[in-house]
Amino acid sequence: MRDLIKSALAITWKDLYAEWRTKQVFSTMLIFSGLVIVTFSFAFDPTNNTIRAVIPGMIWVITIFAGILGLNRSFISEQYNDSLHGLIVSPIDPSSIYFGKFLSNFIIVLFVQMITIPLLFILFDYKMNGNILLFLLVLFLGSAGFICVGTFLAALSANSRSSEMLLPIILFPVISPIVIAAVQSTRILLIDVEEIESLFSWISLMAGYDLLFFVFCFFLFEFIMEV
Amino acid sequence: MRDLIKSALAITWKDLYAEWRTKQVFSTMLIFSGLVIVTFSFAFDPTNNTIRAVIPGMIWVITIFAGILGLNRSFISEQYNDSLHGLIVSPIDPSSIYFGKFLSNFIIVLFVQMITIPLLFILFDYKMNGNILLFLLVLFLGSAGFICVGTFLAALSANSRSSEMLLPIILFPVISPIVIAAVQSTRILLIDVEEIESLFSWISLMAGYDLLFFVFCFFLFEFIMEV
Amino acid sequence: MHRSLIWILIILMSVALYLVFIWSPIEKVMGNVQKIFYFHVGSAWVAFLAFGVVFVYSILFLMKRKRSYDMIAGISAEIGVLFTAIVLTTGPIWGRSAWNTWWTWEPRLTTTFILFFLYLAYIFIRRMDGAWEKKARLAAVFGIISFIDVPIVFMAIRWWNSKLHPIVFGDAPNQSGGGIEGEMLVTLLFCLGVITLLYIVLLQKGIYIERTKLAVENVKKNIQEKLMK
Amino acid sequence: MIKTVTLNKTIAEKTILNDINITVNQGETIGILGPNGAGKSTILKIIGGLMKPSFGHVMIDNIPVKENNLEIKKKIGFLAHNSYLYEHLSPVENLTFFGKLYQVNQLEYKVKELIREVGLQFFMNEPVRSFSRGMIQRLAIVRAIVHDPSILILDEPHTGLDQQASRILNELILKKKEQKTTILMVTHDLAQAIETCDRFILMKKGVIIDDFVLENKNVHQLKEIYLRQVG
Amino acid sequence: MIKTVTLNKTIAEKTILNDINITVNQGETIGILGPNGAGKSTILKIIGGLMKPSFGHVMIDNIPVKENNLEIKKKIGFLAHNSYLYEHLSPVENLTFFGKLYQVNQLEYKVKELIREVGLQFFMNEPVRSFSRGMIQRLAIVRAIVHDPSILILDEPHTGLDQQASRILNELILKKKEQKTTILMVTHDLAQAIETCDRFILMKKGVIIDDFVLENKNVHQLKEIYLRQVG
Ligand code: HEM
Ligand SMILES: Nc1ncnc2c1ncn2[C@@H]1O[C@H](COP(=O)(O)OP(=O)(O)OP(=O)(O)O)[C@@H](O)[C@H]1O
Ligand SMILES: Nc1ncnc2c1ncn2[C@@H]1O[C@H](COP(=O)(O)OP(=O)(O)OP(=O)(O)O)[C@@H](O)[C@H]1O
Ligand SMILES: [Mg+2]
Ligand SMILES: [Mg+2]
Repeated sequence: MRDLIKSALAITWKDLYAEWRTKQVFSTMLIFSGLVIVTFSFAFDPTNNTIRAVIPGMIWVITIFAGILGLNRSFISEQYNDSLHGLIVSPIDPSSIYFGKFLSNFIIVLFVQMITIPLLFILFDYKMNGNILLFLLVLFLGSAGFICVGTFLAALSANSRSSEMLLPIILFPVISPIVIAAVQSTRILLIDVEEIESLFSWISLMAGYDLLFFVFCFFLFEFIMEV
Repeated sequence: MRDLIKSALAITWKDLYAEWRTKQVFSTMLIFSGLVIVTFSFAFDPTNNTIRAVIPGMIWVITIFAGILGLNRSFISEQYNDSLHGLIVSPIDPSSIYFGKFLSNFIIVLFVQMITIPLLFILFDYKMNGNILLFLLVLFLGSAGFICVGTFLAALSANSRSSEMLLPIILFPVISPIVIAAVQSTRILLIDVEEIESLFSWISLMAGYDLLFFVFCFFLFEFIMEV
Repeated sequence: MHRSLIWILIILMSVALYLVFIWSPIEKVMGNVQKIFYFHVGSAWVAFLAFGVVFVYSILFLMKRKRSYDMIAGISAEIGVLFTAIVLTTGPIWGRSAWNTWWTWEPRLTTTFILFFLYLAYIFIRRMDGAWEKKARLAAVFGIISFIDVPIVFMAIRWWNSKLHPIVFGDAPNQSGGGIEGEMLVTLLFCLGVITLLYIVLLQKGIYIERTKLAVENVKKNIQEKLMK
Repeated sequence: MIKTVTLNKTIAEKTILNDINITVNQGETIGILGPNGAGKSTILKIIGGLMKPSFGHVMIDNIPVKENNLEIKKKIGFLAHNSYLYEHLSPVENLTFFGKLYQVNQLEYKVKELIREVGLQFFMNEPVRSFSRGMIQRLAIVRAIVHDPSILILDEPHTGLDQQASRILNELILKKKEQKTTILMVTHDLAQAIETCDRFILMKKGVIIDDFVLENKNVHQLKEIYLRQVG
Repeated sequence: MIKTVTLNKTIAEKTILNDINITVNQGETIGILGPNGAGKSTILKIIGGLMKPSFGHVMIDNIPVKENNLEIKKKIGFLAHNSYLYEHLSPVENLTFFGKLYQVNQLEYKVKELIREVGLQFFMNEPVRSFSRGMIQRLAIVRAIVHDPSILILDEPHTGLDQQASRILNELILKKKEQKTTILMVTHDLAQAIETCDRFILMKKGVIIDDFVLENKNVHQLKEIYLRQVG
């Protein structure tokens, strides 16, 4: 177990170090989020009054679309020179690859959210007045679930030649429960505060999803890395 | 000029033939569109009455997001074994690469639209009653502009190691005029038929954009293919 | 030359600040917030200018392939993005008091936002991996294409009949142009001059830094090559 | 000790390996020879743990390699056709990363030493992206041996190496051989093969057609045997 | 005829080529030798039109290759480190596609003939994706010659080829030589180089250090010269 964490951290460290030097994934995700916001704003006429209602949806649509870019990269970068094979032949538990990649992706996504969400609030002129701690919890749980499944499926799709195309189509259906739960709890927190009592069931749904999928992915990962 | 078209068609043929055998890009784009529709229907509560208002936006959001998958693939597939270099050293005009790729991408996108748009209408229970020919014209002009710029920028971003990340962030801002124009004209045709007189200025904007960018891209492409 | 420019700039800037905050009249409706107007408009103009420079030098680069052209284009784009960012922050600050909202999706604002992203994308292309010739060439191509948005931003309020964003210069479709007092106009023009000068100084500084970086790189490689022999 | 027991491999209904039985004793240096498409790389991949046989199994040190056995993986050093290197990282960073995964001691010192050994000391901190083919191959070789494996699997290791680097590689193999490392090498270059290997396995169309020891280092004799058998 | 005039190349402030002047007459077969990272591939890329020199220029048939000259490109056949093949297409489809770009006559017949020549006839309609390294290299070679170029640029063409394929390749080169094709070949395998080349260019650290003709086909002499000059 200690070895597992050690090699996981070595992988996380390698990824974050490369990212720190170039800041490529991070800045791309950031700009992409901005662009998705703009694109949506002209696709869906935001001067409309009902616009506040779409903010919870936007938060998660942005996270997912920008997140997919990062998830893709995370394993595509292991494809040049077949370096993923280098990880496979090395004496580490396959799950540590999963855990390492999960951590680096999760950290990057959290950083991106720290910037995009305030920006979204400003651009759509929304004043936060719900419970901020709960809101952070929801973000944390939702993103964790998304990245947990996302990392797993990114590894799966990395086996295909056209992985950057495959990932979104296998990812969307699987994450739909967590997306629904995340959007609903965000909606309750940001807009329909009166429904607060149903919030907890959504949150526990998310926590359950996270736990379930993390354990699942952690143990099933071995089969993905098998050759 | 005849040689240019001949080699362009050889490239289009190769791409469409590979696509015909695997149907990979086509089916991925299709499924992805379906998933985007579903995701949006969670995020934006489709039981809402105002939902008809988002249909024009949806048509174009789907086209763009699915289109990006295809555009990316179109040049990433030339990166394995450096086969793009094979095209560069061969005695063909660089613009014929552009033209060939433009054609194959455009054809695929039109096919995808032929399925997704009726599907969208069915799922959102919308009955088309505008002028169908004009609608097709708008689709044609909008997609042509999008693919015209998209093919060009996909070739540009293919120079980068992480092209699948670079493409969306350089593409979105450049295509924003055509997206706005396309969404607006679609909206007028499908929903606000009373504003029909302003339709023609949007359509001529699109035609102008298409023409301008096609000529620009066609002649600037040589600089992109330079080594 | 550079030094003296900086001094001139500092002096002119203080004059400009004096003109803005003390000499020029306070606007009746909006009050003191309106002072931001001078910076807002100034930055916008300089951003346009900077992108114009990118455009021109991109074309020049594609024709002549001189590294200095590419350098100027790159630095100018960075300065342009900086000033666009200023427009995008001063605008909302002003908008907060004028329109009682930070942001609305109005043509001028939207197109400016897109302009910002366009040149961010330009900078991204420059930061791609690979040899500078390649990056310079691709960036130049993109610099030419993306300039198309600049006239669109400028014309946005004129074409789309905006109700919110005011027009001062030129003919407006419904408002008459020139709703500005003489003293304000003088201050504005002066500010424009000063900010343009600021742009020139920044550009020079940027080129200087870039050159130094190159020189350092050169020395490093030379030492390495000597070691290998 | 490596032993393959009736290895068979079929991909997409095509037989690639057919009843491969090899026994390699510790400290042996074996050259696997054969025409293109014979299945040489496939055998190495199976032994290295990069591919599963369709039938049969591999025993390493008398343990059947079935599950993902970390102890055995640690013993193997694998150099494949691809380099497994990260292009945006420098040689030092690459080796340090792989060294960490293999839990190598005194990593920092060792990495520098290895890089020096293959003559890349002046490129130590440059990203691998800009390397020439031979430079990448040099680095790929040290990547495979960073953890002092007791079994070394080399797939055409001389590819792209210049004279000097080939010599370095041969010396390295001989040094490893003295340390009782088991070495399996695929190559098409008979002259290089004879320099280091004592025993040769000839393959053709997925089957082993010969397996002989040749200690006299006579390349002509090897060539003759090869041509006679493979034609 | 190929002539390079004070070719210089710097990438990222690093000098890779330094004043390269080579004159190659029509029908000559030249081997370019030198250690890893000497800049051999870079020269070939510049002549082949895959890279621009930072300074200096290349003349082919007395025309300076500046613009994108289709006539000259048609004359050149270029085999680089990578195969340029499309993985999801079969050999026939790959060659047909490139043949179309080069406007080859009687394409269908020719493609089959070439594939047969390098012994891939049984894999004619399988996607290249599943090929072994040597099979890919065989196909890459015929890709480069599908249009009967009068200038042939080969970067380590023997890589991964087995004995038989190397022989086929050498014969092919000799045949082309008889047809007065100009051939430039980079290789590290002196034995193969001597089989086909008459003139050798030695490079080191981006400069040419020797340029000599050796007609006696004596590999030991070549090796001696190489080692003396390059060390
Ligand atoms: C919120 C974001 C805003 C953005 C992105 C923005 C953007 C711009 C840009 C790009 C220009 C220069 C173009 C030109 O001169 O034609 C400009 C000019 C100007 N802006 Fe803004 N603006 C914003 C908010 C505001 C607000 C709130 C006001 C005042 C109510 C304002 C008043 C002006 C005026 C008076 C000019 C000079 C206009 C002219 O004659 O064209 N802007 N703005
Ligand atoms: N994924 C695959 N699908 C189908 N066939 C495959 C696949 N991988 C390998 N093959 C086939 O298996 C055979 C053996 O391949 P292998 O790579 O082991 O050859 P090799 O002996 O290493 O040849 P070389 O000397 O050219 O490297 C080849 O005929 C190849 O076509
Ligand atoms: N894109 C690049 N950026 C920086 N340096 C580069 C780049 N490409 C090549 N080089 C450097 O140029 C030098 C020559 O490279 P080249 O590929 O021409 O060598 P080579 O003689 O073909 O070597 P080999 O025998 O190993 O193939 C090397 O030192 C390499 O590091
Ligand atoms: Mg092999
Ligand atoms: Mg080389």
